Amino acid sequence: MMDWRQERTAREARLERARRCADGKVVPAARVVDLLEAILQPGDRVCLEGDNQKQADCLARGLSACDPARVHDLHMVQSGIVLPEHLDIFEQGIAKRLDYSYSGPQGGRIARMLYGGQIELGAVHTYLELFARYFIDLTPNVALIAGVSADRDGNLYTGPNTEDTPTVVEATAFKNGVVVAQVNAIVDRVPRVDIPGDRVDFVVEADKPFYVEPLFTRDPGAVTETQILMAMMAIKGIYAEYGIRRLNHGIGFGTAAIELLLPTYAERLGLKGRIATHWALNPHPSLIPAIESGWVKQIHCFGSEVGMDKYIRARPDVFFTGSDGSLRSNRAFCQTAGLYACDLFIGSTLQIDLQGHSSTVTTNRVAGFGGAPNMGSDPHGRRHPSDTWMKAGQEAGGTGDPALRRGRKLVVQLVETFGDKLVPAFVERLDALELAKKLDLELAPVMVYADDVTHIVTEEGIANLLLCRTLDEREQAIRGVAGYTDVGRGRDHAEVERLRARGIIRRPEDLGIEPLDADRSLLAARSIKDLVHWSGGLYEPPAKFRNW
Amino acid sequence: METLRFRHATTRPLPGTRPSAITGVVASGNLEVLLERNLPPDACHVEIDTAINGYAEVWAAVVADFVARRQPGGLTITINDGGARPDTVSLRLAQGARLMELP
Amino acid sequence: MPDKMPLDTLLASLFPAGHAVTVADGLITGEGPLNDGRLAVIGIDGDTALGIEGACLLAGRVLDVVRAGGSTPILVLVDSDSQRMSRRDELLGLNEYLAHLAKALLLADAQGHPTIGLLYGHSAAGAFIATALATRVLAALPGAHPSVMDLPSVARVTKLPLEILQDMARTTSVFAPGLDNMVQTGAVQATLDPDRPLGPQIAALIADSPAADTRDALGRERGGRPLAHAIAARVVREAQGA
Amino acid sequence: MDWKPVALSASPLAQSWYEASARARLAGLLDTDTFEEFIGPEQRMMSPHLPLFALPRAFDDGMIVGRGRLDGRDVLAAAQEGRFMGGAFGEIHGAKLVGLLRAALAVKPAAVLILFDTGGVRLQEANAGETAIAEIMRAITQVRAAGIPVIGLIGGRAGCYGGGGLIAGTCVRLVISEGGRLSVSGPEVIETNKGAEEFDSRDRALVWRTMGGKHRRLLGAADAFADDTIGAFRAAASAAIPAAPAFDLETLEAEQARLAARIARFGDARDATEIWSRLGVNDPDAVPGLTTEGFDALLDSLPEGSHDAR
Repeated sequence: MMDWRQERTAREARLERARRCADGKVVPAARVVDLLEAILQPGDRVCLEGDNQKQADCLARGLSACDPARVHDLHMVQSGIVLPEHLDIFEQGIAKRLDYSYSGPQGGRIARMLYGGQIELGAVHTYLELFARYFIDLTPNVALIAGVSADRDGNLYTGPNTEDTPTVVEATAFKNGVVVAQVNAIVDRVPRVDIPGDRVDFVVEADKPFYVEPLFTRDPGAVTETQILMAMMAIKGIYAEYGIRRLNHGIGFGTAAIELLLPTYAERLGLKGRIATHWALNPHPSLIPAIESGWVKQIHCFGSEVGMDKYIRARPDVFFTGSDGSLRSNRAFCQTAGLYACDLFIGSTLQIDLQGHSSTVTTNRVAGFGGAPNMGSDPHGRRHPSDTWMKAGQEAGGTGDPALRRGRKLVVQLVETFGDKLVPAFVERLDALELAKKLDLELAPVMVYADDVTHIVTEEGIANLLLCRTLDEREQAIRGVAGYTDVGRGRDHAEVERLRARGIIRRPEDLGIEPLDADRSLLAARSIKDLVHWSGGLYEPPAKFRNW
Repeated sequence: METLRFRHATTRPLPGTRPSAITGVVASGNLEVLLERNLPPDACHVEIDTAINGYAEVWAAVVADFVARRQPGGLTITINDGGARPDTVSLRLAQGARLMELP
Repeated sequence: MPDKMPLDTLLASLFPAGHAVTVADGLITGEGPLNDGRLAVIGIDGDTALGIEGACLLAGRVLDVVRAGGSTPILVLVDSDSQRMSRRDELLGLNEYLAHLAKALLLADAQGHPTIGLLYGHSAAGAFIATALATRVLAALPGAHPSVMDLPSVARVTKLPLEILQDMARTTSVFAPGLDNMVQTGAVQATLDPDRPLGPQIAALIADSPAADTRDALGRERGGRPLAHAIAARVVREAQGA
Repeated sequence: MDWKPVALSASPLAQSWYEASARARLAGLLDTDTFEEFIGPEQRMMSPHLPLFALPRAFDDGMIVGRGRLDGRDVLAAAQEGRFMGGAFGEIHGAKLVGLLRAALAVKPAAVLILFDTGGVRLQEANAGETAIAEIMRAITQVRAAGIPVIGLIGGRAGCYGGGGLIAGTCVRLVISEGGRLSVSGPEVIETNKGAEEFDSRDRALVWRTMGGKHRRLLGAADAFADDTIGAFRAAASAAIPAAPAFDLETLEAEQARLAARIARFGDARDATEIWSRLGVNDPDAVPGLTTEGFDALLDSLPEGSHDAR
């Protein structure tokens, strides 16, 4: 006789063990370790919610305080490796195997631990990819999540940083898993229900509010003339050229410069309403001047940003907000939106090779991927046309009946030819390959593959890779914008001039841009305080960005 | 510290009559460029004091491109460099040439 | 390095017939006889840091002398730390207090009260500028050790190894701490003889002191500041259209 | 594609003072094309000391001095470049300002303007820098005694620290912007010497509340508050020239009274907001967020006006 309810029975046993720590669903912070030791079994797949921003830090501290004799060999399946505790548990023997997406803040340590064999690595994913596997072969047994508040029935209010929570809960709660939420407060009535209570088994009132990192705040004071020049080229040579309305931006200073040039430079070019109207984007403070100037129709967000809550509440026509007035973000939906409904992704990178593969990996850090590879890839499942998509598809060539040709998503790499300390961004061979060898990875961690990249923008010019017809042309197009790096100086000058004549390489002067006009006075805001003034005082930057 | 000197021939003098100009600031990642109109119209000399050793080839390429593009005949260009990236150097040289061309 | 002369010994040598100089909280105030007249004394003793209260009090004493008229010289005795480094002092505007003390001394000198600094111990940074360096003529006793910053701190800021800095300090006076180096830059005009009575030496300094600021000229002569005097003179010439 | 013509060059007067170079500040501050530099960069009077430390030199040693006109009045002006060696005083840097002040006694300009942007003494030339600061302060009092106002402008990246703060305190009038900082010991220096409990130098709000332009203006440590534009500094500097108080016993006795009263009144205050509150500011916590217009209105509403006691 088959037992079709083994998982369900196991879940009930876990809940039964855990109930002694709880008053109904509510667990005091002091009993977190007891709770986790009661729920967890060796070898469990566990999602310890570590998002891009929001961190279930109280539960993370609890997990790392568990007795490794009772809780061990866990398989962690979570998007972010952000807090020290996320790695401590591997050193302690509590966790053993890891599948994840992003490890920016812990990039150095995770590389050392991978190298030292302390972590058994499944794979480094993109966000959507990991979320997808939650529903196929990496379904969590236990989810440890974070929210702002909950009622005694477990109805959960995530606040503006909803992020990954609905996806994690969906996969866990509906497949016999146990969901534990930490909240900043237990309340009689939550402002809105982001996660219905019947999906949440236990609620822990955390000892302190969960930690959120202001990841998307770029101080306009640090935007350089070179970044402004590149932003001018991107606006004139790509946004205007292709009429890009639907887009996603990376988080670097280059894209911040574009955002800050919309109400000034782009406005003077007469582009308002013709570009940059619909966004998949975190609420970047540097977009405030463009929003206030009427450029932006709407923005869907992966997560929120520290200090933007009041501003977002006051702009419901632009942002997705709940009945309570605050932002509703959702990483999985926004990633999907960025993948399928945006015509352009533009972001920075650290290294580009001669084919156009790009990577943010250095030999000593494993930063993971996050969402950029989803944004920065051409979705083969796309079927709806747009002028931008069709034009790019046309440039990419192809034969046969035009009605059978695909369009192309524009994937733009914005990169200064030299980084800090005169480190060249263009290389013959990616450091990612060294890292893969060193860590014995099957796949080198490539952020954007060469066949997805359509344009490279440097201070020397724009290379349109869609128009390249041979691998050699492609290499010379890349060398032709690689400036004075070894790669750039290794160019075939005659070939580069031929590519320029064909519009494959475009210099600032070809675009009617005088590099000497690239001046900080073009920025709609030159400081964080300017952003506050643009927002009418609604934007409240965190202390590290204030001098007042 | 390293001192580099380059001598180039140009096909024409840089337009304008200003005797000298200065642009930029000596700081980390930045440089100052002093331009003086004191050579025969078909010559351009460039002298660089740089804080970072070992980039002579890059400097040679940057200076050669600038001379080819702007034809700064008649100029002595003296640079104090605080470790600027090549694109910053190009930008300052272009800024300097434009200042010298102002009426 | 010779030991620094204790304040009591110094005052005894300066005023063999007795004096009315007292020290409270490290601040020196009072006066004593000099030649046929009086010598007003202010200063800092015991490696004390100069904060807002101290600067305010000393400045008040200097202005008292000016208000009283006449030509009583003012002696500024200095064995101080740097300015007092605290949040409170800066909150309340330490820069104004130190500048005010310096201005009071400069006003006094301009109004006929010759000011003489006598460095007999340590001094540094803002405290040094506001006191000893704000006088018409600055003398020192052997054992004095002024410094802008000690070498370990210089090493930290310049990121140069301490041993290299110590080597450089032996040949280059322009950055290294110590009395000899401040003499060479011209900041300290004279070194007094501790074995002879100080009164006549101070009186001689007053008699010989130049009305103009000759410190940069001294720096050139002594080699500690090879260019300052010529640069300043050149600016003056160019400003006059030469 | 048919591009609209784009006029990109912003007016020099609209440029940020904080971001502008020393040369750009001078060019915009003075009447157009009136600035004439003394010992210009082509004379290459560079530090003889920095090469010992393998440090790059600047043609002007970070100090630009010369003459020009401000609203038609002849002035002498000096500007520090805060990005070169933190605007610090070295031998040549300092000597140029000493010379300018001595020149003022000879050419009798309507004012001497000092555009501060300095961390204090250049450690590599510490003794020369320290002595130059003393010479500058002495020369300023002589220029002031001759009836020529010496006016300081503070709003640069490096702030006005160390000996620069003492020189500023010697000027007859000070103009400061919100970004300007005026102090002797810098936050890092205090933290290094006394610990982060005494001063957390990374707490930017604390730094500006303690040393920044608004606090200095409210305290009377600066006389005018300017927006962070070259145009605003120009207007404030021009307005400061007439009616500057003399350098005499009366002025210094007034300053003595002013500074003594400050200790009596605020000596026990823990934070700038306490001082502002005692000054009659209703909502001290809102002060840092105020726009220039809001701050000007606040200044107008306070019982204490400006003073002639510096």
